[in-house]
Amino acid sequence: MTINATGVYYRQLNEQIRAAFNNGADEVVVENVCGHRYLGTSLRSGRIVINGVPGNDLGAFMDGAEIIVRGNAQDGVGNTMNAGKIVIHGHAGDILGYAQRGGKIFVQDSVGYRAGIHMKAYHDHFPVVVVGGTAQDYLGEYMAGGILAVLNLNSGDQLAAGDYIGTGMHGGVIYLRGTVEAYQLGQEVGLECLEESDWQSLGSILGEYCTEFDRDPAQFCQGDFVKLTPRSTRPYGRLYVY
Amino acid sequence: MNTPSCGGPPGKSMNRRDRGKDIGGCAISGIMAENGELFSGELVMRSIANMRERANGLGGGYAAYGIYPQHKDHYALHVMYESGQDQQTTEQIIQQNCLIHEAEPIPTHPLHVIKQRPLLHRYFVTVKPEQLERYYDLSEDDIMANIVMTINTDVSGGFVFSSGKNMGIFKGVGYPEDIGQFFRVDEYDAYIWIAHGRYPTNTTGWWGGAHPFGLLEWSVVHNGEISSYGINRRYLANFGYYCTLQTDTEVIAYIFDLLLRKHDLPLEVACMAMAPPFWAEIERMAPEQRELARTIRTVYGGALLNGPFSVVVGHSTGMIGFNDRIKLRPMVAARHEDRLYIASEEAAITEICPKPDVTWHAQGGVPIVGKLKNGAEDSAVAQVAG
Amino acid sequence: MKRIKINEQHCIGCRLCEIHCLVQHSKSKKIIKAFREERESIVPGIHVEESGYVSFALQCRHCEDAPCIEACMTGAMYRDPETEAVICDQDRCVGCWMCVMVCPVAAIRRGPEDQVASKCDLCMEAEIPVCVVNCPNEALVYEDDAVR
Amino acid sequence: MKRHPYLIIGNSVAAIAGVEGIRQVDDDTPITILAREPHHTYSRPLISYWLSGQVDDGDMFYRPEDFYEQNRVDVILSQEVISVDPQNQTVQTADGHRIAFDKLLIAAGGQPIVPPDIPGSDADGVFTFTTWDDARNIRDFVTQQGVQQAVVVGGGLIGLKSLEALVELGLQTTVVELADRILSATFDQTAAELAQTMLEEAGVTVLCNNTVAEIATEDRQVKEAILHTGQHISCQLVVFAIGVRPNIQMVADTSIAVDWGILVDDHMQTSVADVYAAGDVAQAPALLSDERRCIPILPNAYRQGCVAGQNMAGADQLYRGGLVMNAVDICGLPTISVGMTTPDNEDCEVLTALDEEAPSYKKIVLCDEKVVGAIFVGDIDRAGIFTGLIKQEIDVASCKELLLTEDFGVISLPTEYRKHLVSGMGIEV
Amino acid sequence: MQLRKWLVEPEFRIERDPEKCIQCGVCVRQCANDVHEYDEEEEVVYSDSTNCVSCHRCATLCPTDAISIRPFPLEFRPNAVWTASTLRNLYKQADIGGVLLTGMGNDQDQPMYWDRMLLNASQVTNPSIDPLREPMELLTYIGRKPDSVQFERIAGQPRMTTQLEPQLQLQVPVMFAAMSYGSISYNASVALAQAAQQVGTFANTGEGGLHKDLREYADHMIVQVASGRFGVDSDYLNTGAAVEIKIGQGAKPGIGGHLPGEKVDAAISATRMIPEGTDALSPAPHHDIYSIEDLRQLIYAIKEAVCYSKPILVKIAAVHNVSAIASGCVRAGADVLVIDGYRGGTGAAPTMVRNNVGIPIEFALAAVDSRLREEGIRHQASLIASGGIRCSADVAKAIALGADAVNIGTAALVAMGCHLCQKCYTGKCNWGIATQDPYLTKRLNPNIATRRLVSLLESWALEIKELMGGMGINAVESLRGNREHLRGLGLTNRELQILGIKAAGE
Repeated sequence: MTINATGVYYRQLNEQIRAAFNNGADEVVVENVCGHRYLGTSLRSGRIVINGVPGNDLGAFMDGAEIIVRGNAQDGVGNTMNAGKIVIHGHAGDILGYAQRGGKIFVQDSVGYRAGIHMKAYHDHFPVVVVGGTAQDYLGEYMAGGILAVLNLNSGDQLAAGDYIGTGMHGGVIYLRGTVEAYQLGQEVGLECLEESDWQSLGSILGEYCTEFDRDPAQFCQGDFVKLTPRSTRPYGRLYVY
Repeated sequence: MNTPSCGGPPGKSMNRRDRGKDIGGCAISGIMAENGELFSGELVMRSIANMRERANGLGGGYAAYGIYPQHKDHYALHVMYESGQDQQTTEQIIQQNCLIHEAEPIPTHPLHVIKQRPLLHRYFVTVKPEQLERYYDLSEDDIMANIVMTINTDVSGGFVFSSGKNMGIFKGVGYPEDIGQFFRVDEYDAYIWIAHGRYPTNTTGWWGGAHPFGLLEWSVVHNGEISSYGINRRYLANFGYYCTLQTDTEVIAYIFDLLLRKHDLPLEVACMAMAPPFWAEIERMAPEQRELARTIRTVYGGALLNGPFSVVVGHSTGMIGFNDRIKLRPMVAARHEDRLYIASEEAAITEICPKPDVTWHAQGGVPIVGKLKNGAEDSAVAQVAG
Repeated sequence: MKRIKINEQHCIGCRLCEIHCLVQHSKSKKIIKAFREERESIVPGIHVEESGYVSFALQCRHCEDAPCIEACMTGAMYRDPETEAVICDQDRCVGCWMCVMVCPVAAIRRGPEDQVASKCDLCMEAEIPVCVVNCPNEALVYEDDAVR
Repeated sequence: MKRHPYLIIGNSVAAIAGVEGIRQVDDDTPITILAREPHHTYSRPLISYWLSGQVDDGDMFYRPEDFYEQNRVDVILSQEVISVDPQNQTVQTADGHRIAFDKLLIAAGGQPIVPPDIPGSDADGVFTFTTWDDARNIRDFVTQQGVQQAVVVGGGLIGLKSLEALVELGLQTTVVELADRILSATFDQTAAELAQTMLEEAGVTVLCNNTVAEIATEDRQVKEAILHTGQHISCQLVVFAIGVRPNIQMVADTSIAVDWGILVDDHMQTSVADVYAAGDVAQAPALLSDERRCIPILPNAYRQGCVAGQNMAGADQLYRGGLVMNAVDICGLPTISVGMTTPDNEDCEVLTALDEEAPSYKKIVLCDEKVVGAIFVGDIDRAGIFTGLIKQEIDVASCKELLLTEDFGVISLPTEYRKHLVSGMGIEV
Repeated sequence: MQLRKWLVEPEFRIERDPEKCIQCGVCVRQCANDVHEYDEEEEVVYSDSTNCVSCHRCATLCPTDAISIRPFPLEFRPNAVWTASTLRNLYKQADIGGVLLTGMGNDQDQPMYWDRMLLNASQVTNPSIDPLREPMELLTYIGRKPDSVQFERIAGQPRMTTQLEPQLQLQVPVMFAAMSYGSISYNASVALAQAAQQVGTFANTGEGGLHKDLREYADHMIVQVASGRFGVDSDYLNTGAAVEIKIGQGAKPGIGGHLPGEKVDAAISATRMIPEGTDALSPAPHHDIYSIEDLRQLIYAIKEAVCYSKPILVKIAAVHNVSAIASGCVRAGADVLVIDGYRGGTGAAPTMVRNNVGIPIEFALAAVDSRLREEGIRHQASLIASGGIRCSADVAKAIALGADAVNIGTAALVAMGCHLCQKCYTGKCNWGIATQDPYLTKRLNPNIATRRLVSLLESWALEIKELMGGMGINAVESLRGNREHLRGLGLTNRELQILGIKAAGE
């Protein structure tokens, strides 16, 4: 079913979307979205196709649904998301995937600051974020689990991510395509080459990315990527006097 | 206008600075003709005089509704001044904001037991059209209330003690029957009369602090003390009411004004806000009533009047007798034909109405309501005109 | 009947129950004296079992079909008709250890100098057994088994 | 003829348990006991303690003096039943009375075995050791004849307890055991050796793989025992303690089925309705075995009697099966053996711990991760736990390595079992 | 390996009365710091005071009262500037390096303003009310209130059209402060939840998630969302009675929380939804809140997630311009504002922060209440005061200053047995409260702890009723914000002014 968001406040829009799914819809297409916040909050199932620019906290606490954005997204995509999938055919703003515990977020182009901050995995929850373009500073801060991949596809010589990558990181893994300078890394992160097992898990994620955005997976090769992992699961274990 | 209407210099009667909250015991009496029939203040004077033991000569007063039919569309401002200077300042404020249709000293009768009286004047006014335009978001009542607040807050020696239409408050330091004589209350005819004899305990009493307390059409006489005064006052401040008199009676009038005029609550609901049922009672109510009571209590906690009190509240179309919810102060009511009587003691009613149709003791938190019958107000006016 | 319920998850292994049981069954009933002079001659009717952080204080369960009563050849082991507690009359016990053999929780011990059986008597002389009274964490609760 | 609603033959543990079982269900219907012996109910196992003087007359009684009155039992002493007529529901006594019953409990116990083919076995000074009267006779004989030496035939439980009493009386004693060790029915070689050492330290001569072939007499008085091997042992007293045979003559040739003892089902009822049997006379279902067995030990007798009594009074109580077990204090060395202690089954696993100094010996027999037997010598404090494990057939795989440790206890057991025991109020055994 | 701490003398000394000690070993078994030791050869208990934290566990359980604990008698040369604690801290840091850590609330000798405010009582003119005889109402609804209640008149009959926004009903205006499962033991969490349910108030999960076994108490639990978002998912938000966004904490304003990995066992891991053994890092800022409108964004994200069915609390630390912040929070949509004063407790805080950052709750509360009233938005959010509420008089004073209710943390812990040894962060709480060690957590029987918490709240309720009765007030709403019933003692004019109260005698 289709909902026209023009002139509808986000609270009512969200009510309409929830009602549509409660009434058995599998997919809701929302037209003319322009800054409507919290779309898909807490949703467990169904698929929302958004035409336009959704507002902040898209898919917050989302728990299994799927969101396709045909356009760019703003800040806070997938805030504390638990499960599901968000695909953005464009770029996204800051704090994408904050405290994301599960599900996948695919961004065709670039993302802003603090993407993947506090991402964490638990049991069968395993969050994945793939950014097609570049990420700005503070990528993967306090990251505690999951996979963050930045593919640096559109930017020529630019570095895949900004500074302070992985500060406070104590779990999970970040894959960056291209080079990383030492000064870019937070103290708690170690830089490595990919092993075969890495390439396998990254490969399937890249495959999914390519399917979503109609790209050629053959353009990626293992040697183009570097891997960032935490040096310790207890980054601040020795900070205090007892 | 600069001279007091009777002998003796105005003095400390107006000094209200640095006073604590007034605390006192009192006598109250109210009579209403629900058919709008006007009757002389002599009746209520006799009633209140019957309860002389309850007063100590430090305050008495009356409110009367229907006394200014010729000015029934004008606010009747009763103002007391400490000095001519105060009068000037005050009148400036009034003139800035109002059209003064008539101004005069309040007629009084010299009485040697009445001492240290202030200058007493009355003005019949309406708010200037340009002010109404300027404050388009406020009603005339709101603007008038603000003017009264301004005078009472900003002018240390000027005090508006009555500001309703077609009604007036007369009060001062003395026994109520003396105050009545002083203000020549027996010469006025009204359809509601409310009287008060005061027994303040911790202040010597001042003219403005006597009861009834009034704001716009509201007048309140009160026996007891409001323990919740501190929060009632702060609650009212949220809505632009600033209590200047440090008397708990003041908050009662404001709360009535807020709940009935501004929030447009039904009278019973407003009384419920001020003296709500206990939570345990609320639990036992039918669902709809319970939801109402719960909501009112939850929202209007700041309006709950706590502590021992009995009040009689007058307004243009009625009179309300009202007790705290555990009935710590006395109140008796009676009806005879179209008249409703409310008093602290039954004798104060039988004094003036020996054989009422029915007499009853008030129930805590349950208002006793007198209402003008349909068309009665017009008939009251018509009587005078006739 | 009123029995002592053992809450394993609340036992903190302090052994105050053993200490107070010993005192209660001493002659002096004074803790310091009992420990100084009688410690060797008293076998408490309650024993704390410990394994890692798990512990509990175990005493006679006063079973309904008490196997120790059935196995006792002298009649020393009997059920008190009033309290329904299983009591060992040490004057009649000859130390055959049949009761030890059949007690599934090993709550009966060879008593002082290994002569006669010794076990919990639910502190017949006290209103509430002292182990219960002195358990700081209510790991032992004295309650009617109707509560069960 | 007066009919007796509940008639019990016998006056020992099974009979008393029968009374107590009936009374758990039925408060007032009268009960009648027919007892062969002249005594108020007394404890048979106490006779060795009585003989040694450890227990005096007053402490021999199994139940308080007012037991019969309290339980409304009509007890008829010195009245031996010689036959039971299940068809007519009557019993016949030795002095010719016929007594009718509604429900009958046969708790007639057993008869000590005296080999008839041993010359001299009818001499003065030859005794068995099962009743108080046996003990009295021995004591009188010892006192009157100034007995110095005694031979006990049989190194089983009764033999050893009689030995101990005789040693207490100051006699020089010898025990002759046919098997290769004493207590062979329940002890393995190691345990038996520890026990034998204790006996020997107490002055007892232990002769195994041997038996008395003849009792030499003089004036019908015992002079010496002549063993199979030809050895002569001078003695004035011989006690036969080679076993007990159930008293089943009274039901011979009736419809009541018998084997070694009277066969009963798991309600302790014989093959004839309303006729029950319990105690040493009964051959009842047994734990760890598919066959019914006579296990003549006190705890079984009590349980059987109690179950029989409850069922006679209308309850539906199950007898879960007897278990071979024994607690014996051998000259100050406490021992306990339970269940299958010397397995013939290849699949059984045996855990042992031996400390000869202490002395202390523990043996646990496991079959399919369940305990089926155990021996404790010296340190017996926790033996009861194993009895429970055997009865409840608990899988102990999770705590197997703890079974023999010093601090093994209820806490070492599987949590579920522990919860049942510890958090539950009482334990059904 | 623990190295010998040079220059650090013991803080306490164990004194064992040899006349009384029966060598029973209870103290040995009760000390998680290995202070007492039983020497089997000599059959004697020895004590080594070095590690004693003066938690009193051994002394409390000693059956003969043979143990007493005193401050170590060796004193530094008196010096008002370089005090003993200053010197000890210096030695410790010189030894090991790192940030000084402490547990529980600020213990510095700074003025207690509660103690400098006095409550009123009625005499004659306004009678006291007898709380034993007359109804005395403490019931409090927490949540956003409308300006007024609306009615429509159908055929002259008024019918209420206002529907209240979600409220929390408190039988006693005292809630349990946020204490996470992880910082406190499971048993302590259970006790708080059970007590809240029994009394009719609320416990608070803190940022540690909601243990699955605590879901049965969820209608008396407030679930917290902090920057780490531990255990936060849609279910969690929808399970609690209300959701609290933690912005700050009085004990350590501007500082986050670290639950060390060694405390993250299986159950905590499941509750927080993080892998076992990893640090649970919860930095001070929410990374999606860098301005007040971001707070609004999160508040409404949560309101959307719970379909506007639950009140949203915002908890802030009492800091210098708290009233402006509070106003912002209320305008951002907070239905309840929790203000945590600088005496608030914590499991672990940097000592310097705890002792030097923030302001007393008394001032913060007074300022916020006044500010919100000035702005006419006081009714839009309920105010909860927390941080060092020690007794029912503190509660009554807080309410009179303007709080709707208070939160108690330390007082609740003390009710459960805490002896304020301030070593929560070591995980060796001998009272089984601030620990995850299964040997120690057993020491807190949740049923006992529940009973004690219930008793505490019930006795406070009685006392508050007594105090109210004395003031001639029989409903708590008449005490709330009623500063007429407070007078200051020994306060400067400026302090009186901020507190909005008169001086005693006025």
